Amino acid sequence: MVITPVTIAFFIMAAFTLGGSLGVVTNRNLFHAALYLILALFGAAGLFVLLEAPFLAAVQVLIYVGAISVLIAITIMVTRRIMGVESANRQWPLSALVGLLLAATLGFVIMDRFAGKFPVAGVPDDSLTRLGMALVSYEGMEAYLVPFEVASVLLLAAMIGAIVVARK
Amino acid sequence: MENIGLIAFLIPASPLLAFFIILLFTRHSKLASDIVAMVAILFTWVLAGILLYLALTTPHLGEEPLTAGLVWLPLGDAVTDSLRMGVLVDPLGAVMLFFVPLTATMIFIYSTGYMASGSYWTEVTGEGDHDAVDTAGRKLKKFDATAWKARFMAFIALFAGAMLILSLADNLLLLFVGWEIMGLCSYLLIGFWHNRVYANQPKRITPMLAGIKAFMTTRVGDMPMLVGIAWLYSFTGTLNFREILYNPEVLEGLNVLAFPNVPALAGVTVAGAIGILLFMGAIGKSAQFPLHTWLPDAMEGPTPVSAMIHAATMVSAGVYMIIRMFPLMSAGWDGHALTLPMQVMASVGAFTALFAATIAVAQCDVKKVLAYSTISQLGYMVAAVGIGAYVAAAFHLMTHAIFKALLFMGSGSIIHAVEHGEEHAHHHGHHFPIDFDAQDMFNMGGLWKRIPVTAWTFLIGGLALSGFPFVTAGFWSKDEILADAFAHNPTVFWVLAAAAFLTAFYTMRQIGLTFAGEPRTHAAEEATQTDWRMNLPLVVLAFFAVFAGYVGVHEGFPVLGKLLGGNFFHHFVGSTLLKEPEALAFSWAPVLLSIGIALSGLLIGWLVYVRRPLQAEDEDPLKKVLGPIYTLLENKYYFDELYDLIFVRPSKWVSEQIVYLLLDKQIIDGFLHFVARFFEWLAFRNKDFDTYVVNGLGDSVAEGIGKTSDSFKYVQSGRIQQYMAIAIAGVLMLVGVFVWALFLR
Amino acid sequence: MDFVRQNLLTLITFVPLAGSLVVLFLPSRSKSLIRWTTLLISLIPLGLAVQAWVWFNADPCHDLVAGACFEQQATWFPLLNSTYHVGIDGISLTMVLLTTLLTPLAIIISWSVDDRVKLYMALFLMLEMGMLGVFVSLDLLIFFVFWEIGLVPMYFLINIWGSANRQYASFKFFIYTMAGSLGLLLSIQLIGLTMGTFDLRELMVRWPALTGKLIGIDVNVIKNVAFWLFTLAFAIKVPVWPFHTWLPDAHTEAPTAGSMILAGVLLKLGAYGFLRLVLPFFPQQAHDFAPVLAVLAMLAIVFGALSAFAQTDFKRLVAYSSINHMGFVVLAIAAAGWVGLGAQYEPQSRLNAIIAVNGAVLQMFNHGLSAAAMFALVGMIYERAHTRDLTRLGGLWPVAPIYGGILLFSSMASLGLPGLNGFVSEFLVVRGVWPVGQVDQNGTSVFVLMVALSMVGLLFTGAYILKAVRHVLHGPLNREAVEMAHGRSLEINAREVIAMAPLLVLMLVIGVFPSWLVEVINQTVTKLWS
Amino acid sequence: MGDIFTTIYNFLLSLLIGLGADQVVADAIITFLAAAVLATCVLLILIFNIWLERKVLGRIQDRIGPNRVGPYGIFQTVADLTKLLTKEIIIPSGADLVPFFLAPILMVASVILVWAVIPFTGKTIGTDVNIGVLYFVAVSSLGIMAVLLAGWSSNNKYALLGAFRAVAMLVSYEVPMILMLLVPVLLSGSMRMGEIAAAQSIWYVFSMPLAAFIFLIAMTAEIGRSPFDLLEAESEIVAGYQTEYSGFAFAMFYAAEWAHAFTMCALVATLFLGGWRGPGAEQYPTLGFIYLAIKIYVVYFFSIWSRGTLPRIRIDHVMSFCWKFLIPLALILIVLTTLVDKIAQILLINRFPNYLSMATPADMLPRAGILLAVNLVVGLVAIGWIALVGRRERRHQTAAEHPASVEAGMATR
Amino acid sequence: MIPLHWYLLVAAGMFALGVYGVLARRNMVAIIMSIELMLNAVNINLVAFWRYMAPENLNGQAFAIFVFTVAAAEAAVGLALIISIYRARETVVAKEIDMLKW
Repeated sequence: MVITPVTIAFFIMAAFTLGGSLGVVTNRNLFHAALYLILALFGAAGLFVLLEAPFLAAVQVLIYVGAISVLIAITIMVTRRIMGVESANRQWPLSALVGLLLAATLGFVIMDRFAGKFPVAGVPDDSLTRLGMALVSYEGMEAYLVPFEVASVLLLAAMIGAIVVARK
Repeated sequence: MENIGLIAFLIPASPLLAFFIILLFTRHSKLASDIVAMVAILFTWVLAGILLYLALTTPHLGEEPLTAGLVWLPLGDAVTDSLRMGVLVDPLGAVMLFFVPLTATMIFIYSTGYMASGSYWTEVTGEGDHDAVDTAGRKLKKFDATAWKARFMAFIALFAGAMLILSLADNLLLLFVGWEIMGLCSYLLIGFWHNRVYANQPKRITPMLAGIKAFMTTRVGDMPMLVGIAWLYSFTGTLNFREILYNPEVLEGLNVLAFPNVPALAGVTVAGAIGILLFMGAIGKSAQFPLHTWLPDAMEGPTPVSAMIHAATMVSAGVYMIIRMFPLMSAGWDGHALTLPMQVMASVGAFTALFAATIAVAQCDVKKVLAYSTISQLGYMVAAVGIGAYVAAAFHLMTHAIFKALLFMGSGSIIHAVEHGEEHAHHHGHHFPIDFDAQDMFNMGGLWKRIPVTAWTFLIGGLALSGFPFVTAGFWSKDEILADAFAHNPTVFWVLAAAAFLTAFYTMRQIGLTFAGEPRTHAAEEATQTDWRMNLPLVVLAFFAVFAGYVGVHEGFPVLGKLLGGNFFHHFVGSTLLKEPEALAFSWAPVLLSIGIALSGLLIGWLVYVRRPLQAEDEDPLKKVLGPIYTLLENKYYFDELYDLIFVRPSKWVSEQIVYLLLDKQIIDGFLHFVARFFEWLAFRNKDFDTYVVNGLGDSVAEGIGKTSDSFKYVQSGRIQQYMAIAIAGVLMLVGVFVWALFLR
Repeated sequence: MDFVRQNLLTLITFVPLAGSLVVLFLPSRSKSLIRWTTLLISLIPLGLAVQAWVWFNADPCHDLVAGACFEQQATWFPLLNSTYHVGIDGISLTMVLLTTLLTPLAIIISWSVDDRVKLYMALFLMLEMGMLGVFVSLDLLIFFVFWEIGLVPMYFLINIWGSANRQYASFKFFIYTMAGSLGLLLSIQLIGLTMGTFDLRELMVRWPALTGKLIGIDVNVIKNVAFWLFTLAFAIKVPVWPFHTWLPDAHTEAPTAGSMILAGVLLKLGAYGFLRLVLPFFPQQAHDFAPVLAVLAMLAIVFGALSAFAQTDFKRLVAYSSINHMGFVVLAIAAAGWVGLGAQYEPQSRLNAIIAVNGAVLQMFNHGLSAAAMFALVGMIYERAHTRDLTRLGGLWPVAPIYGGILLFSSMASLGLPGLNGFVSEFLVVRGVWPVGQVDQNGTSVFVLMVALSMVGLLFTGAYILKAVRHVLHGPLNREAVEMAHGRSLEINAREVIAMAPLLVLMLVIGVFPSWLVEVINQTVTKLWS
Repeated sequence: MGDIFTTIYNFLLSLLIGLGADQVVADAIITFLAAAVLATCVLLILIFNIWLERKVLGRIQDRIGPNRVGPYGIFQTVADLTKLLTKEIIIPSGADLVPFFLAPILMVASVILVWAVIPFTGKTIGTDVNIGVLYFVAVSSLGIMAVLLAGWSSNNKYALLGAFRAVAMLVSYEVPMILMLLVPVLLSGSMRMGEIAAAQSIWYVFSMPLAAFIFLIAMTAEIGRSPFDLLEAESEIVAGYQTEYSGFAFAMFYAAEWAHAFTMCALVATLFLGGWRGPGAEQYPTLGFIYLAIKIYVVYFFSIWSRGTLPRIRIDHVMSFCWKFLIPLALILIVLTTLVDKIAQILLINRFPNYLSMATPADMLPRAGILLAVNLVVGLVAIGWIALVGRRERRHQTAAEHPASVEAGMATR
Repeated sequence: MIPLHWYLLVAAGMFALGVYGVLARRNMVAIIMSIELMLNAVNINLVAFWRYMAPENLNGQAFAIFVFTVAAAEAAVGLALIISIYRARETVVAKEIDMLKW
């Protein structure tokens, strides 16, 4: 195994991700948990960058950090009266077991099937343009117009729904 | 003659229009209604006059009558099969056109006066105030009918319109239309004071019931007539008078056997059968025996106008119809052996004439006497048609209409005067019983001086009715019938002669009881002459009652025959027929006999009732003479009771008990309910099966499942995380299985 | 206008349905809005029907087989070869006119309904759709569908807005009619599946000509059975004695407007079925069984009249009068069946049949007018005096002169007074039926006897009408009735007068000058019998 | 003569490789170095900027401004800075320590990170990622997070309230800003900052003046300057989310704020004013750096100008102005622009074969003219509409406050 | 270069932690955060597979974008629901919202 800046970056990002995730699920202070979430998500964005998907990384930061995390933070602030109670419920051992089992299973499968694979080819230069085209084209190999529109409608519905639910 | 159609259509249209105008717009105002009606009837009269003039100046009116028409019902092939409606003015129609508008106009004038005021007793039910109680315990209240009276003019306008339709109709269906509308009018007018009751006279028929009786009784005759019309129509393909009656081929065609397969009716020809069916209508309308009972009761109508309508005009319609249909009735008549319808008419007519006259003798109601005399006189005419005296019947129809109208109006005038007298007497403090009957002749007497105009005109009318020789119209017409009967059918002649004697007698009895002697009540004492609107028609009609007869004086009659221009009426009306009937040779015997009969009847009446006038509380002298027969006559041979027993009650009983309750309710509905019950029973058995077998099985399974699931229900904690944990654990197990299967094995 | 003309019948039929949906979406609290909306909607089919009348007269099409007016055909049930096929001839047009006329009037009368107005009005419009559908359909299956559709709203109208005994009446009405419909459905299926089509025009030509054996049974036997199943269904609907007992109950218990439509239109469905289906489909059977039908018709006339005479309930009396009047229609149909469709009979006999059927159709129209008017009038007095018991009414004429006049007028139309509409049709029926059978046999026939006997019924028509008029209007005033009105005037109001006026005018117009109507009927009938 | 930045890069690279470093490692070291230099420069230039702003504000408000420390008071800022850095950082009780200190760092970081994608010359750019614009948006959202953290962790209700307010406003104004960011992206067909700058043969401010204007407004709100200086509105919520900060932490907020303003001005200059473009900049890239600096300061001057002259707007007005006017307007503008541009392209492509080309001003002219027309029309309509609405609103307000006078006025009228 | 399974293992760990969080956290906001973690893990997987298995084909990225969309929608609605529930019930503890009705 060769240590390169990329590998270092990967480890840092992986540490961010997993550490952040651990913080999210264990931290008693919910606000801190949210901060850990941001950390984890940053880590994920970093992984995206390492995977040569900068667009997704930017979107990740924009949506998760810029929007969802802010929302979560605000929600936590609005409902802060329950701060400081126990973080986990009574079934946490079971949950932990389930999580571990899951991790084990997944790890087993991954190691069994995907261990040691490397990229087959480089990322094409025009991938971003193609991605944009794919989202608005309705024929060809990469035609995502319909899902795209559905997703738009979903967002609209979610927006209206959120407004309707949360107002009063 | 382009305008003939328009004129003829306008004649009935104008009163009909008045009917609608009054009912729709002016019914709240008596005065306005009077004016509308008067304008309408005068307009009609003028038009009728024009038309009559046209008809009289048309040469050979019989061959070429004035007609106009249009397609009324397009049936089948529109050109040949359609039913046409139109007007026809032939000589017979012209006669109608003469006296119908005349009498109608007089009636209108008279009514405006007669209906000026009035009130009567009506019954009230339930809680509330009342003015009197009669012996039967009915609560009575004075009902002021003033507000109600405007529509009276509407009804008689409708009546006049209908009568004019009937007179001008060129086909049997249109005639029937007028006929039935008059039936409705009679019903409405007889029942005009529908809420009137007679205190202390519970047995006396009320106007409401009288109206229904009139309508239903005539309807009994109308139904066969409708069948007759349908039959005639289907047989000849037309209903037009001219096409049937003026057409020898059609008449010949009608003269075939109607029921060759039915032994009992083997000899009846189609013409005969139709004739009898039509005559049944006339029986009802003209109140011939056995359907005569409605006419006297019709006198419950507003005194005396509607009664006059029934007596003078409407009832004439029946006779008019059989005169009109005479060619059909007499189809196959060779001048000797009477056809079946003629036989029936002759016998029914003659019998009715005598029968009604006998009843009239014992009546004490001033209008009932006249009613029965009307029946009797109509019997004359029917009998005349029956023996083939076509012209004579038409002649008597005309004169009788005039003088009977005069008599009824006179009687109305009398009653009016007595009613006023009663009111006066009431004001002067005399106490009157609530059941005072202003129509009872025994409550009158001595009216000669108090109501002279009425008295004189009534006398003229009475004499005309009795056939007072030479100076009255009735004499001439009645004489012609008697002469015809004398020549052709002695039996009929003697029956009619007997009736004529009785007629003269009861006429004199009526005059005597009414006018002669001293007043028998305060009401009669206080009676005063009524206003001009009621007197004018009397005078006019009295004039015609005297002079109308001179148009039909026999050519052979000494002096007068030549003087009056040779029996104009006979030739004129006779030309209506295909073959003008030959005038009989003049014969003295029937003339003298009829003069003698009339005079003797009058004389006896004078002796009994005028020479020694009755005093108050006196009984009818006839009662002593006739004894139980008087009671029988007074009760009209108990025909009402008889009919009630054999027709009215059974039909009610049958319809209620048999048809409705037994058939509908018990048998049919019972069957239905039985079926329903059966299926219900079946359904319940099925339900039992379901409950105990099917459900039992199902329930036990369900219960088992329920009990089992009871123990599982705690899984349903509502905690989402628990669910998810279980679900994910399950998934993991599955994944584990897969992993084992795919990788480990 | 072209669009209207091409889709005229569809529009006429389904505008009420659309209207009922519209009404359902109105707020239930604004009753006035609902009423007005319903009224305006129901005026649309009327306007279209009048327009249809105009177009029809300009370009008549009296021969259904050759081509009905305003025909429209669309795929509906290809599997069964059933199509949405509509079209009208003179007979249907008359009935459509009657239906579309009566519905708005009934709605005006329904103004006084205050309970669940929205549902009521919606059901009413649906009812109109069902009835119109029956009259315009040229496909047996469509015919049946509409036939049944009409039943449902009526059931609810009676069941929800009826008077005291409404449960029983509505149930009886529904089950009874349903029982008849079952046989109808069975034979419709039989015919349709045998012939491979439900199209009326095709069946009219092909079905009567069918001979031989069918599923191993002689066709004539099948035809006989089918004839009786048809006849039973229609006889119940008309109704013919002895299938009539649902009618007095249903009519008496139904709300006023419901009775109007029930008597005015629904009964005509049965008679229309006879004319449209039974006679063309089963000429031989109609001939064979005509005497039976005639006897039943006569019994309906006589017993209907007698039963009516026996009533003390005003509305029940009027209900029985419907049996009496519809008996004439059936009598004419029986006679026409005897004569038979087609050219094998001589012209005179055909003319009789034509006149009889003319009379029948006209009688249907006339009875629609007069029965609707009578029921409306009964409803008006019931609304005010809260009783229909004739013994508790009386002497109301001076209290309610307008009402009295209208009642008398309608009564006389119902009684068959010449000059008003009823007489014309009754005369035509009597005239048409009387000679039927004579020409062939040269002598008396059962029809002569039936006509003669039905005259007894006609006599009692007079009797019960006068009884009703007497007990309501005439005689001393019954203060009970006035007291039960609780201070409300017994006189009818302007709205009701407006509702009655078209009926009264039509009664008079048809009585005086019927040719405009008879001409349309006559040409169609003449085509049918030639 | 080459580009000065390229020259430095080559020198350093050869130096490091000469020292025995790997190519990759050397690249990484140089990148870090460059980033550090850039960040430092950005922060250092604030010292000048603050002085400049105070001086200009002083002139606008008819005073002299800083004038004691150094010539023309040019060292005033240095003095202030020294004071701030030496002051104690007061930690409020109950504060959440980690976020409390994380917030200013994040705040500064969010601003500095933007500079990574600003093209200084045609060839010099921190990292010319193909999603430059998106990167800017993503990074600037960190600032919002920082505000929230600051507000929350201070355990002070004014701070929290201020944070909420700030977040609401920032999130709101992000919408029109992003929409208007799309305009250069659409026109140039790229999200690369370099390409966007290079595509402006005619500056987008000339072809899309309304878009530039909207962006300017949104930008002003984003950097929390008057008239949108509600983030700290000292008269209402003491000082907003920074209430509890002092000393060095406060200095960082302070610096971040100024840096933010400056950064945004740089962005405007790049996106709408052609960035480094100018006469001769292609041949001599260093010239482009100077052009960029001039343009940034021009925009910055406008920013100061508006700060000095406009009063603060009420928070509800700020929000409704954004949601009810600015966003709809931006939407309409962008949709209309796209539509018209597309239609014009179809119609005019035969007449002007180079319609889509951005190579020379002559090529761009037809397209720029059409877009300008659309912008002007939309702008005029929007102004007319807002004037109408404003007049009605004022009338209602007057009517509510002085009903009598309105009546009287109407009577006299 | 980094082999594929590293990414996958990171994602798997993130996912497993997310699962644990969803199952074990009391606070609903925390549950939502955990869900976000899981979604992100999925995204990492998608992108990693794209990069390593089929960089020519952009389906992996497109899928990731839709996952973002769903995540955003889910967060918006979920948080709105939480606020709404909190207003009505004064609690955001998942365990206490177990009446299975509103």
